[in-house]
Amino acid sequence: MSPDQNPIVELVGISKHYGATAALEGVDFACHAGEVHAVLGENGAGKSTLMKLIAGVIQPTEGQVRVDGQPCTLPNPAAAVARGLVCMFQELSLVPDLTVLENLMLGAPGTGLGRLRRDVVAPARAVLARIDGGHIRMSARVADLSLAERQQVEIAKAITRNPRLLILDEATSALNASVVDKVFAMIREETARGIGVLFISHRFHEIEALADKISVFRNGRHVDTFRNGDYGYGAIIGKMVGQRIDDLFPPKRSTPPGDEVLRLDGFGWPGGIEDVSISLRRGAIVGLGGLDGQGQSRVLQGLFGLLKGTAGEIRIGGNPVRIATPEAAKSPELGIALVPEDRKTEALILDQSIARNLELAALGVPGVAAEDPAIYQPFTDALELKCASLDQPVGQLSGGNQQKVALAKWLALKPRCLLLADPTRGIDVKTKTQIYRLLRQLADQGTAILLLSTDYEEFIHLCDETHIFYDGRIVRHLSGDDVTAENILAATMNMAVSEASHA
Amino acid sequence: MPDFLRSNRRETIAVAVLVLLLALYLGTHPRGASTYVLTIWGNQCLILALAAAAQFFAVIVRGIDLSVGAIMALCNSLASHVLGGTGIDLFFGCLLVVGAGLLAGVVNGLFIVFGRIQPIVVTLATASVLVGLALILRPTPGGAIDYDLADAMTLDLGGVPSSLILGALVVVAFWLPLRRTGLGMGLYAVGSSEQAAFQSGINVRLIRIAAFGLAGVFAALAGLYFSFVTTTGDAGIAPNFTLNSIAAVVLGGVALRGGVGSLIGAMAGAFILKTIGALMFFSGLPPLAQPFVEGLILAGAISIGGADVLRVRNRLEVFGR
Amino acid sequence: MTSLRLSKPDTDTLVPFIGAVALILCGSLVYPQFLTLTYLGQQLQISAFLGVIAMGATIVILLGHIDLSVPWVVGGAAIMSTALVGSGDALLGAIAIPAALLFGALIGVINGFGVAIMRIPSMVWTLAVNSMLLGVAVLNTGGFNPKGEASATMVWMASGHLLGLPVAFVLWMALTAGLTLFLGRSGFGRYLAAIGYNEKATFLSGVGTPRVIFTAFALAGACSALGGVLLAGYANQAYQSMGDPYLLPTIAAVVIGGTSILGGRGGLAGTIGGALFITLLTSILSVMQISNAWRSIIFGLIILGVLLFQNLRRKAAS
Amino acid sequence: AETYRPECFAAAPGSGEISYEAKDGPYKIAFVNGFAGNDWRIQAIQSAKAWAARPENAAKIEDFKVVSVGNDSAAQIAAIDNFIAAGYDAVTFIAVNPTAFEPVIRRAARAGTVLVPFDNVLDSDKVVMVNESQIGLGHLKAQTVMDALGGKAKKILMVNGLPGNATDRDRRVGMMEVLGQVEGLEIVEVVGNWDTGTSQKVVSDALATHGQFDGVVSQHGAAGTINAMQAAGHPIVPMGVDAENGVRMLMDELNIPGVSASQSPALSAIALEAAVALLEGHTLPQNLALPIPQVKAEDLAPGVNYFPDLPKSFNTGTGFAECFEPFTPEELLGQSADNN
Ligand SMILES: Nc1ncnc2c1ncn2[C@@H]1O[C@H](COP(=O)(O)OP(=O)(O)OP(=O)(O)O)[C@@H](O)[C@H]1O
Ligand SMILES: Nc1ncnc2c1ncn2[C@@H]1O[C@H](COP(=O)(O)OP(=O)(O)OP(=O)(O)O)[C@@H](O)[C@H]1O
Ligand SMILES: [Mg+2]
Ligand SMILES: [Mg+2]
Repeated sequence: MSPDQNPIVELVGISKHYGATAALEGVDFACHAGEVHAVLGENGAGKSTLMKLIAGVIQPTEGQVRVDGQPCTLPNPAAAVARGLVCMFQELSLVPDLTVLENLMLGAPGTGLGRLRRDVVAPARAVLARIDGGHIRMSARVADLSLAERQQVEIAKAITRNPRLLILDEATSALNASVVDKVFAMIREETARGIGVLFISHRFHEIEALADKISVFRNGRHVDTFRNGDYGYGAIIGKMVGQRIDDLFPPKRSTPPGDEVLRLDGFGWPGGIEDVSISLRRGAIVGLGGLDGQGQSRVLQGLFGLLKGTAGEIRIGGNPVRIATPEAAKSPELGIALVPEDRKTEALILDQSIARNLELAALGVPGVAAEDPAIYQPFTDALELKCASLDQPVGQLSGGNQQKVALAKWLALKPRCLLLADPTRGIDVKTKTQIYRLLRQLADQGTAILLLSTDYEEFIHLCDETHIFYDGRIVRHLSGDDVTAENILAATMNMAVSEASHA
Repeated sequence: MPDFLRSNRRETIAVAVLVLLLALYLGTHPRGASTYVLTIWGNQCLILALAAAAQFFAVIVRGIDLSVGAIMALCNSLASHVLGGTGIDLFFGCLLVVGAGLLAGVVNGLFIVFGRIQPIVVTLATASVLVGLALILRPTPGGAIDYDLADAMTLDLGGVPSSLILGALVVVAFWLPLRRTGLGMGLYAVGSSEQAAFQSGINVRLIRIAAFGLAGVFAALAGLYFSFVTTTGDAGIAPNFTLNSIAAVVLGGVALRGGVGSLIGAMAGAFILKTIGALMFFSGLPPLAQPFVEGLILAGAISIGGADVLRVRNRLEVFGR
Repeated sequence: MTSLRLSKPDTDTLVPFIGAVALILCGSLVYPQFLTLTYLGQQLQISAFLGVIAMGATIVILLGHIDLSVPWVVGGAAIMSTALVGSGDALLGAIAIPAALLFGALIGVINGFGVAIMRIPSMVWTLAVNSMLLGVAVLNTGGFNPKGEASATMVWMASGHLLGLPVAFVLWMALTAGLTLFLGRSGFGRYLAAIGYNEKATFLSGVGTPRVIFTAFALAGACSALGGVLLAGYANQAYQSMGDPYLLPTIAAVVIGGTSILGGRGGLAGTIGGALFITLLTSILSVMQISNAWRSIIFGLIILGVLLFQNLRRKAAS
Repeated sequence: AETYRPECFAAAPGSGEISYEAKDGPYKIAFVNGFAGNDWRIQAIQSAKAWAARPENAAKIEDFKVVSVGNDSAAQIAAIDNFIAAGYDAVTFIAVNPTAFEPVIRRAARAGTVLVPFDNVLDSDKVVMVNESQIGLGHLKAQTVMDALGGKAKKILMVNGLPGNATDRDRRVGMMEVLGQVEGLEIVEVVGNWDTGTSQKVVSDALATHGQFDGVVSQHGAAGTINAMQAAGHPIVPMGVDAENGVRMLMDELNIPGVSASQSPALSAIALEAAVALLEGHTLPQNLALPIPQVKAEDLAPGVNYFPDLPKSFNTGTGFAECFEPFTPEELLGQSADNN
């Protein structure tokens, strides 16, 4: 099929206002069959809002939506799905307490309130198998899956709904590079069969690899649409953020790290991690890598007092300590802070205002004026938090801006040791550079940082050293020139070890 | 089947506790296990089981229904007026009673969905209205239910108590098929994550109204069965059943935060609760000590379901369970 | 960059106050006596009993929980305080009130244990605690029950007047003010709301959430117990099940006062209005001499009406 | 020993008679109570236990069980059925719902179990029922008050009990029999739910809005009624009140004219007495009307018909002299919980 026939969906003069906030303003936009159309924009640019409009989740304040050239309203997601507009949301649409199977059957086209059909299972299995999700059992409860597994299921669910237009709103943000490749291969096949794809990601290399066409949004306005390759990286970033960004990463530190702040010796936890030893020095940024669920996040949880019955020893400033609760962890004696992975349920209180969220961790900590906005301002400014006012509920912020609040809330405590679980997931390029600078700056000021990431670039360009996890153990410790993409990927698959044993 | 046991763990515990308590009850009963004893036991258990079923439908969509007892009272009072006739009259009488429950439940649902008021508060208020209506129908206890119908419903069929047959019927003919429909799954989805359910294309409003409608229907059935057991109408029965129905669903492993549990568990919870009470009959405990021991066993039974939090090794796992 | 401000007080809070005034004005068309100081003073006094209990309930509801052990904490505290006074021992008599409050707080701790540690839904755990308390009270009357009597202090607290205002009302206001101050100053109030919205995120913010839950239930228990002491002073005696009529009205008062039953949003100020409104509504319906059935129906409808009004207004505002 | 005293079993007007075939003792008897959480019910349980503990009764009883089933008539039916199933000779009970027992009576008759409902009795003529006349109780209070007022009054306050309850209905009927005859009388009714605190609140409201009354008739919870009147500075007027210890203390202390009368919890013991008499083959009136234990205000005497050393919620009606030596407070309260 040729891309220049009638668009599947066309938006004409669309605006979406939330009170005084204009999430979208006078947007004209179209997407066609047979092509991957990427949507770029910084956090809060209105990308998710656009997708929600097309998916029938929200209604435009102004303007017209046309499907196959016909003006129509999409009052709810069911109506959108009935027209072949299927969305994978940034906030996943899987029901946590139901099994994978039940989620696949739920709301499948043509089901209604009547009998559920199991004929979605076979195609879904096939999709899962293709994207490294073959191990996910149909009878597993979604709540027990990792974020990455959930994204895989979500992809399978979307594809089995026979979309004509498939919308992926940061649908691969928690997936590893190798899985992402497989997802892309599949998406390519789908477009070859004539479906359209709308794709949002903050990972530029993903856009580059996948998109046929790119649209850039800024502050709720549609800035430009062009074919992939028409402009270089710098120019696109320029369109996106209105300025040039030359270096994503700040220069690495020149001075050697200082005294040991934190030391893990033979750290273990039944069924999760085993014999993990890590040393963290003042001013160092240490990466924790590996496939999803290999124990990296358990280490962070253990350090933050969330695990019971851990083995081994934790030393802070040389003294053995027992960290029983997050409350103890954040106390000035220990000075540990954790920015958790799941901002919606773990990091933030969505119904409360930004101000209240910022204060929550600092309240009651001796020597911190929690209720003084000035202590957060350097961080919210540095991260360019985009909000109507600090009284705005956090839930109303765009995904990336929520993440900024989650970061600022802990940074203001000036922790001695900062534990970060994938802090740049869903963050736009510009903000990413700012986060990287901020982290480097904190490290230079003496904070020790443990950074869990799914983006290996961060290990290469930001971290001083990196531990790669596999099956609950550290299989590789990389530092200096060893930190290369190949080494990281190999260690991630535990290749080095298996090759060694074959030899 | 590790996944089956895992996702039905709480129901399994509930059934195990029930079997234990029943064994204890039959063991202390001078007459022992017999159709007669099981019939008596089943009758009073089924009333609460139906009330618990009503509560289940409210709870599964992350609601709570404080009008369960009030709907029962209304339906019981209504039944005592319309179930005195014969044959076809009785049939339509039952239909009318169930219809009244459905109506009450749907009204609850409409207030919740369109009035945007929390279920617990809506039903707190409608309960007051419904009890008022029941009092208009039955200012003092009275009226009569057709004895033949009542006997058919409360005695036994070939040695098997009618109550247990009816309870099994609810499960086999209604619940198990319902679980395989979009409605049944939608109930869980809405209760577990409204957002996800909505984005999956589910009509959240309709499901929620349907849930409270079903709650109304089952409360009506509970009121109806209460009428068969007591053969009379009484507007004053409300307070007793509402809170007990909540305790029952929790005992049966239904999570009050919605989306988790099954009707079977809820009904088993009701049987547990009533069996605890029945244990007192021949326990030989001093009469004034009985209420305390009853409360103690109740607290114990509830704690069993919660005891596995003590085994949780990741502190985050205790939240939202 | 906008600066931090305290968020504006919720206008929901005003609704029950306006409702209460409207009730009196409408009622006074039939009974002009409603506008007398006697009647109004009496309503302030009586709503203080509900108000003190509802004050504790508000704290627990803010937390996203509910306390169904109110009836027998009220009853138990009343029985305990009168029993201590009635023992005739001056020392026991003197500690009657603190002992009752301590009893309430202790039950609160038990409630908190089930909720915070055992993670049992408060709605059932506190119900079970309530039935155990009933059991203990029943068991206790089986033995020698000392003659019960309210002390002069208790009677004064419940029925006395201070500067023309009922002492009970003054006490209620003072406690609400004190508690509000405590909630605001200590950060405890913040934690309550945060837990009410999202306990996991609060815990991960390094808040000792179990401690907050324990404290909240203990405070609520003490408030219920104080309610029991006041009621014993008012009736000049204690009796079994004297707390029963307070459970549902308490919840209604809190909710009418603008506190979300799901936790997080709301506060003590609204509960004052809620308690006044519920007390007045009950009283006016009682005086109006309508049949019970209709009283119950009208009560339910008015509550529904107020809630509908509040919610639809809130929707329109957003 | 012979404990049967015919004078105990006075028939209500128009009552028939009932007898069963005599059985040899000792008997298995059960008392199935409803709700246990109020003072009256607890005292009823204590009275039953005290009766069974007296040697002359203990000798006739092989097994005596007391259970409380809560406010659930279905559970009460189940409990009674259980005792029938277990071969008990007699079951006494306070009906949660007095109209719900027709089928149970049939089953009991088939099994040869004697049922003796008391207090909240049934609408039935097939079993012996033990009660005071509720209509008579209402009548007595209203009549005493009207007599004290010389038959003339403008405004009377009536404090009713629990709505929807047959006992409340009957007592009110009894009061209205008297008050309805009084010409030009305004009757202000409030609902006190048989609860002291509730009575106190509603009476306070009634006083504030209706001013003074010439007399007051109050069901259970009259201590609250009197407190409210005291607080409002209401003058002492004739009252018909219940028989809680605290009420009698107030009545005596304040010199309130009128009568204190109430349902006695010791009815539970009379029901047992009747059950044994029936099992021994005696013929009893179907509808037993126990004399209403009453004390005129002028006859109140501490230590005799009220007890300053006992809890105010203690019920002074500790027995019926016609039937057996009334229980002493010590016998009731000392009745420890663990000598089943
Ligand atoms: N419910 C809402 N109420 C108020 N404002 C909202 C609401 N939802 C979104 N917004 C605002 O609309 C704007 C666009 O948000 P949107 O979620 O579309 O951003 P986005 O481009 O997807 O950003 P991100 O990359 O961070 O996900 C933001 O400023 C956001 O704060
Ligand atoms: N994010 C969401 N999650 C779950 N359900 C949603 C969501 N957004 C909307 N809905 C559902 O979509 C429907 C419409 O919601 P919306 O808030 O737009 O209603 P509305 O048109 O403002 O309501 P009303 O008709 O009462 O004025 C409701 O069933 C609502 O529950
Ligand atoms: Mg977005
Ligand atoms: Mg985003």
